[in-house]
Amino acid sequence: MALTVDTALAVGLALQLLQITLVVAIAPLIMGLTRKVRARLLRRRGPPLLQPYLDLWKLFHKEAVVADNASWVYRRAPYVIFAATWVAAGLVPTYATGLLFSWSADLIAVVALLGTARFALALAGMDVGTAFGGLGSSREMMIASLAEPAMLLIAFAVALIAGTTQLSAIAALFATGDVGVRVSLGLALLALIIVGIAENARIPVDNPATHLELTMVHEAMILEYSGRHLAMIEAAAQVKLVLYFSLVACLFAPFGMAAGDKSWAALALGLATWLAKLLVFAVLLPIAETTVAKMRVFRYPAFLGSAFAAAALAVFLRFVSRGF
Amino acid sequence: MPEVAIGLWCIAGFLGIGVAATILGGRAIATPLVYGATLLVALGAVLLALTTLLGGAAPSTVVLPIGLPGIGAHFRLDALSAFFMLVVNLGAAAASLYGIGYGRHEHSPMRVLPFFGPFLAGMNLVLLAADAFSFLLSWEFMSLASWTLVVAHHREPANIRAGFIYLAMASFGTLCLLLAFGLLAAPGGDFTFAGMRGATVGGSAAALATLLALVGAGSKAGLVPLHVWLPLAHPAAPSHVSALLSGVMTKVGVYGFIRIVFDVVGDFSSWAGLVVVLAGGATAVLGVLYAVMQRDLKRLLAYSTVENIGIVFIGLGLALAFRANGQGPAAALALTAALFHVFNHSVFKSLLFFGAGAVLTATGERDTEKLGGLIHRMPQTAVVFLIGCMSIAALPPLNGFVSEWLTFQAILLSPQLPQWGLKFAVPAVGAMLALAAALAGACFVKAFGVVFLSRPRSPAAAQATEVDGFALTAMLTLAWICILAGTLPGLVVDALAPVARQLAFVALPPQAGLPWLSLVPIADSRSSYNGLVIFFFLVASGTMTAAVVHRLASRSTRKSPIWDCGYPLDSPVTQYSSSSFAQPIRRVFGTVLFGVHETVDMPRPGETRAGRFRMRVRDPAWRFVYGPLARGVLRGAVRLNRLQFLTIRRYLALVFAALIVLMLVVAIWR
Amino acid sequence: MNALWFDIAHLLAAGVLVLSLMLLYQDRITAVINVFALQAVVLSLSVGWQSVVQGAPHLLATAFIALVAKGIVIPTALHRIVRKLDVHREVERVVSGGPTMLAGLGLIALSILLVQPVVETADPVAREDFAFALAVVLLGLLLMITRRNAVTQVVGFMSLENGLVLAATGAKGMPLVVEVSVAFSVLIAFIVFGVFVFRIRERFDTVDVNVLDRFRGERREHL
Amino acid sequence: MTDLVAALPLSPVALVLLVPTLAIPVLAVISDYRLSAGLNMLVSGLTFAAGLLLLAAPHERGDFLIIDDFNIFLIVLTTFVGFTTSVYSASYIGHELETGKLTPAFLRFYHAMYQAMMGAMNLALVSNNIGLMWVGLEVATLATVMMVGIYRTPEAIEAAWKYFILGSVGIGLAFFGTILIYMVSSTVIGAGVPAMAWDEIVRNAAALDPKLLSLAFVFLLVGYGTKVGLAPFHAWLPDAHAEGPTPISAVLSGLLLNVALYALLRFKMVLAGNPLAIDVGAILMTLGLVSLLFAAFMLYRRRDIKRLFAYSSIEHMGIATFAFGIGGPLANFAGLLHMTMHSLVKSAIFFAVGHVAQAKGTQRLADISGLSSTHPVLAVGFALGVIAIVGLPPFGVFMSEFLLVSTAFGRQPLLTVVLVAGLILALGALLMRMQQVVFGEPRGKSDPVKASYVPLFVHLLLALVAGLWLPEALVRWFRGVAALLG
Repeated sequence: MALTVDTALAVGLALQLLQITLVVAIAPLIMGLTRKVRARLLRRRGPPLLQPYLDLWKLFHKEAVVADNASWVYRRAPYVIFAATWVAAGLVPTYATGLLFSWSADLIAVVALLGTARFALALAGMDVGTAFGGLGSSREMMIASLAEPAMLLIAFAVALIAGTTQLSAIAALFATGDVGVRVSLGLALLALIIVGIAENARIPVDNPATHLELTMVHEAMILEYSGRHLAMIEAAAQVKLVLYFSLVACLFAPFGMAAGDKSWAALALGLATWLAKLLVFAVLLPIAETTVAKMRVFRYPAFLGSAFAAAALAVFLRFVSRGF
Repeated sequence: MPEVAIGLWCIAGFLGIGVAATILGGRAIATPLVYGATLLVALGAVLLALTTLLGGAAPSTVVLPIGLPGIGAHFRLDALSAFFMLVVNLGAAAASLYGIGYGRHEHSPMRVLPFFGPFLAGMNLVLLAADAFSFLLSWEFMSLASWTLVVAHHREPANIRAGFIYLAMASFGTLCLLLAFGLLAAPGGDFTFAGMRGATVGGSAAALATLLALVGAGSKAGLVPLHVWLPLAHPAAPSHVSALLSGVMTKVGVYGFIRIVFDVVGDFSSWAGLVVVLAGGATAVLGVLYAVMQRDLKRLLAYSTVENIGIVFIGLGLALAFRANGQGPAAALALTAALFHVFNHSVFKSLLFFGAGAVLTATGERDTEKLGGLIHRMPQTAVVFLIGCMSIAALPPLNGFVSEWLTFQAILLSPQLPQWGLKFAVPAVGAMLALAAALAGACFVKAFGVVFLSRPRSPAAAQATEVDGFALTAMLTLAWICILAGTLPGLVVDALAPVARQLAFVALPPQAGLPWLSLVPIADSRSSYNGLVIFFFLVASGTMTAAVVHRLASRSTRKSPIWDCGYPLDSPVTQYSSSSFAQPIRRVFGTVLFGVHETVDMPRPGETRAGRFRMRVRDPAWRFVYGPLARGVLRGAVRLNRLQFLTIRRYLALVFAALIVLMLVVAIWR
Repeated sequence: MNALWFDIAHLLAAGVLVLSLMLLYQDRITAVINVFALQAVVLSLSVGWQSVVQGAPHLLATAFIALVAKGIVIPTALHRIVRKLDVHREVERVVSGGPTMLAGLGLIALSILLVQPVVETADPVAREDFAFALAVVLLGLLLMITRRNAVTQVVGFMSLENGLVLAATGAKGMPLVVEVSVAFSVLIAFIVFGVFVFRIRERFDTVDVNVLDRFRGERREHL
Repeated sequence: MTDLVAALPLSPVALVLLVPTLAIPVLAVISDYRLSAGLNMLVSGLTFAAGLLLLAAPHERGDFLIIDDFNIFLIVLTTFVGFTTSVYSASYIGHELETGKLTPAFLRFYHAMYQAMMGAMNLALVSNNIGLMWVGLEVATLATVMMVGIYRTPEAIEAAWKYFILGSVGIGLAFFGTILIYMVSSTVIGAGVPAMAWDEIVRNAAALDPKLLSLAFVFLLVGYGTKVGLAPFHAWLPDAHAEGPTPISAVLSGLLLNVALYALLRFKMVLAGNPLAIDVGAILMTLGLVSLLFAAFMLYRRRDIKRLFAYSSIEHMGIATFAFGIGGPLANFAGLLHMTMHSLVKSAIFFAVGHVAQAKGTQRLADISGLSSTHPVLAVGFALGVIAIVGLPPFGVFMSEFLLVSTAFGRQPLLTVVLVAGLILALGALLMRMQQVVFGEPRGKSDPVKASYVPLFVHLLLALVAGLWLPEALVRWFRGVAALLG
């Protein structure tokens, strides 16, 4: 279809906005699905699929209880967390590559944006000055410091193969399929899954459903939060999950994404495949979770270390397999 | 008048201010006068540097009839010098502005004011010097001037010790550089940089010179394990001087390395790059680990300087490696990343030290275990300090992230390198860099969280008051620079182009013309980043959501006491403290590296005594390098000291023995 | 030059050397002093002979000084000191006699080894004398460092100085010899004076045993 | 003695020698200390003026005296430091009299001896005849011995006695070496006075017998080395510096050591002229490094402030000796510059130290601290002095060490590393002490010192200027001598 420049711009803008809204709109559903499946696996009926939407709605309309000595950091943090996560998620290719702003942040920048969110969250945890908040923040930062090197090596391995850190470029390249199946990619995938689990506070690193404070990490930080603030943080967590799903999808299963020509059919296909991928991941995750038990805090290094090892191996194997 | 002459006049101005301060004596008016004057001169120097850097003027040189006989003192202002002059004098200007207010709290101004100007003069002089003698002279003069500032508060024994270690290390570094110059000048005996550039030294000599330069300049910049003086000396000085020491003078060390290795030595083998990269990586990780474990705020900042120097040296090492393999654009990228980080760090580290100084004046405390809740008492300081923390933690959309992102991009180019050692080492260093970045995040969450957030841990903290306008203005300016450099990185990269062209022979493609002002270091397909868009998106989405939530959902809040899972204790000691925050990281990384040893003795139920937590962290550098060294020297001194107490007969015996030995030498000679 | 003259010069020089070797194994102070006096006499003879050989009358002055100062005055002074300060009559050695003698022989060998291979341009008398003189100097030094007793050390220094005079006179036409020998006599006078004034019984470096060891700058006790 | 007389009437050379000599008896009889001190100053000033005249005087030689590149400047330096020291000593001894440590009777002796020493050193410098040089050095030594013992405290007498004995042995050995040189040269030049003329000897150096020449140098090295204070012949030096009056410590360190080293260098030139003779450079390098390292280690355990700087003098003599051992135009240049700077700076330090000791009433380092709070000016002077002596810019010692290290590294890498290690060690020790003295809480008593800081700061100023800019004439002189030294 022949378009003039500014209509092309308009279309591009529209597509970008579509993605940005989609990742937020769909996030609670995905979270609900994982909870549902998990409950099923535990022989419970579990909450309805749409329960997260209802929770958010409820929280939004409650009044927020704020500790006396809370500062503006405490109040602004939820919005910063949500915004950073959302922007990051909006820039990860989901159903189409080469979107209007896809170039404005590459893999490293996306990871860093999540870092911004984490920074805000950790500060929020320390603001009121409780034992649990500090505990959560310090553990969260420790986990992050273990996860980031692995993440960088993953980026390195992928960039070695794709010759770029530009997510949509990588996806476009891998989607063509002429890269083929690589050992390095497999290892990188493994590493990314482990990192993702740690980053999203899933079992075995953290238990989103725990009520024993000492085992909490993520929950411990937001212990003081309530009402809309809590809602923002919850939403951010859900968006983050979607982000990681689509990251895995676009790096390791980019098939079906709408490439250069944005024909409606291609877009529809891309959309469909993306949703399908999300559903699959949302089912796989709880299955994996139910098979393992929560770890002690100081076992994390070993766990994330394995991710680091895998990513490093991916890099080095890449060198070897290129063979020069 | 050539630019370099103007630069020399600025230096003369700084020196003159020093003299004037001495004459003015301890009068109250002296403080604002001195700092105001240095502010003006520094701004002039900034202007000069900018015009030279952006105007793309040809290098200008001046030869004064002083210095080494027959050679004279050569001074030269080229792109490299201009860039560092910009960094130095930007910091200097900010520090002066800050000092106008801060200096009023100084109880013995005569130990600070007369040396402030000369210190600035020394740093600028190093940047302009263009022969070995003037270079080392200004180099050591800078150390000397800063030393006087380190020992300004001379009644605390700790500061005296810091001053001693600092000056000793500085002289060690100078002697290393001296040896390096000795090698480089050896063929022609010509001590001018121009002459050394011309002279062709052997490969091994060049390599040795590079190593000596790394050690010499590294000891000034704070490479592990030459960093030991830094965390002692930087906190000892008054805070605006600490800012200069940490944010600016370490950069002069970096300049020294660049000048000697990239410019004077010129040709080198890629292994040099490998050494530098590894040194940088180790420095980055160790430095930030030290930082996380500190409880003294200023010392924490000083250690984080060590980390950032490590990051800079990673970039420089990569540049060396790429350049050695004739990969110009990659070298330019790495170099640009390093210099960009130099600029950034000088800005936000100064900002953070100013913040620490503000806290110090407001509460009289540097110990984070006694601070907290200051965000309520000093809101503006809190905001700017937060910006500083976020920049140094390399969070988008601020400037710290851009330079680290560029460094990562350079690292991602390393597969081009033919040497296998580099192929394997560089990704590992990249992981170290990531680790450093993450730990820096932890470190500054701790710094801000413990100092400004949470509940005050001491009455002093509870009674804090906001600092004066000058200090706030200085900090605010720097904060804005952080934001601008983060959102408009392209402009900074373009400004660095002349330097890259000078040292890597090519520059990055011009960025200013790109759509949306985004940053594309190599090629569009390769990688790009747009701080502006990210910033816009963040602000937009944040405010939008907030607005929507407040409009459509509830906006009401209720104040209530802390919940804390139902059993809140109002004693502030129940909070997570600085050292408890660091505990997980300490456990994970410190046990092996720092010999961290924690013991808890809990009173039995019914016992009334308090429980006790004891922790020991041992610095490997002291444990394995300096401790043994010092012990060895003392042991030798004790042994030899017996010679002070011999009888005359024994002394005669010594003489006799020496005589006999010499006679035997003569006897067997030929 | 006449061979006999040469032999006599040689003989006298050798005599000086032998006497300083004798000094090494004396173990009674009075004996040490006497032997030294004898050495001084022989020295003066040798110097006198040199003045005849070289036809240098001013050397006679040197010979006279040697005879009077070191042959008569100083020995008597030393005897007096020994009596006054009742220094132990026994010489306490640091190294026992045997090794000292061996060392002395070694030094003589060394000095000859050093001076012998000199090219023949050097005047033989001078050369021979010089070898002996060197040996005497070294032996004097050896005596100083192997004896604890102040008086013996003074004697050691003086025999060292004898060696110097021997060498100086041996060198033909050497200017200033007389002045120097005077200067040295004064120097020795100072030392003897010092030994007497500071009541040095035992070692040079205890300017009065019972007072001064406690008064050294930076004593060991401080450390 | 003909041309010694011919040197009269009143050529600058003669003045340099006669003025002090004539002053000796005069000073010996004046009992009023103000007058004698003033006269002492005046005489030293005149000598300095004569020395300055010498700069203009033509180079001339006789069998006894010589004026050449090598000694002119040293004479100027010596007379200058002698002058400033006399100014300093005037204010110093005033205080000593008040505290009753000295009596006017001793002061007569003191001033007489001071001039005797100055005259003797000048004699040693201008003499061409190696015997005369020897005489000059020995007289200077004995004069200083007298002054070291002047306080009559047991420590002082002990130090003087030690100095005396070791000095006398040194005298003997040096004389032996001198005789030997004469013997060797007389076989070539022919018996008589010319055979003792240094320049004659140098001219015929190549023809002289190398073995005996080497032997002679060994004796001269041990003999004069004792006065230079090179380890292991240094034993007298620390105590003599510590126990004598401070002005004497200043001239000992600043001048006598220099003059002795100068004598050694004269003979080095002789041996340099003879290819077969023993390699003097190697010996000097070894001795220099040994002295440097030894002194550097000794600095760490010092408890007496004057002894501390006495050891630092040993260290710096070691550095200079090493420089001359390395040889070559640049290294020799560095060595000469180092000698000059050391005598300026070290005497300045002793000026400061003397006042410090007077203000604090003690020389024990442990009892001195916080000077910058009680005596700011003095503290600044002292600190600057130490900074200068450890070789930090912008003082002259930095330049000499710069030249030395940078040139030596190309020629003797390993030895240079040792050298650098020694420099660092010494620097560490001195800075540690300096900080302890200048900073911290003031301890002990602190009297006001009514001192003339002029000599101190004049010396420092000169060292500062020299560190930034060397006058052309000086450079030419250094270059010329450096060439001679080979």
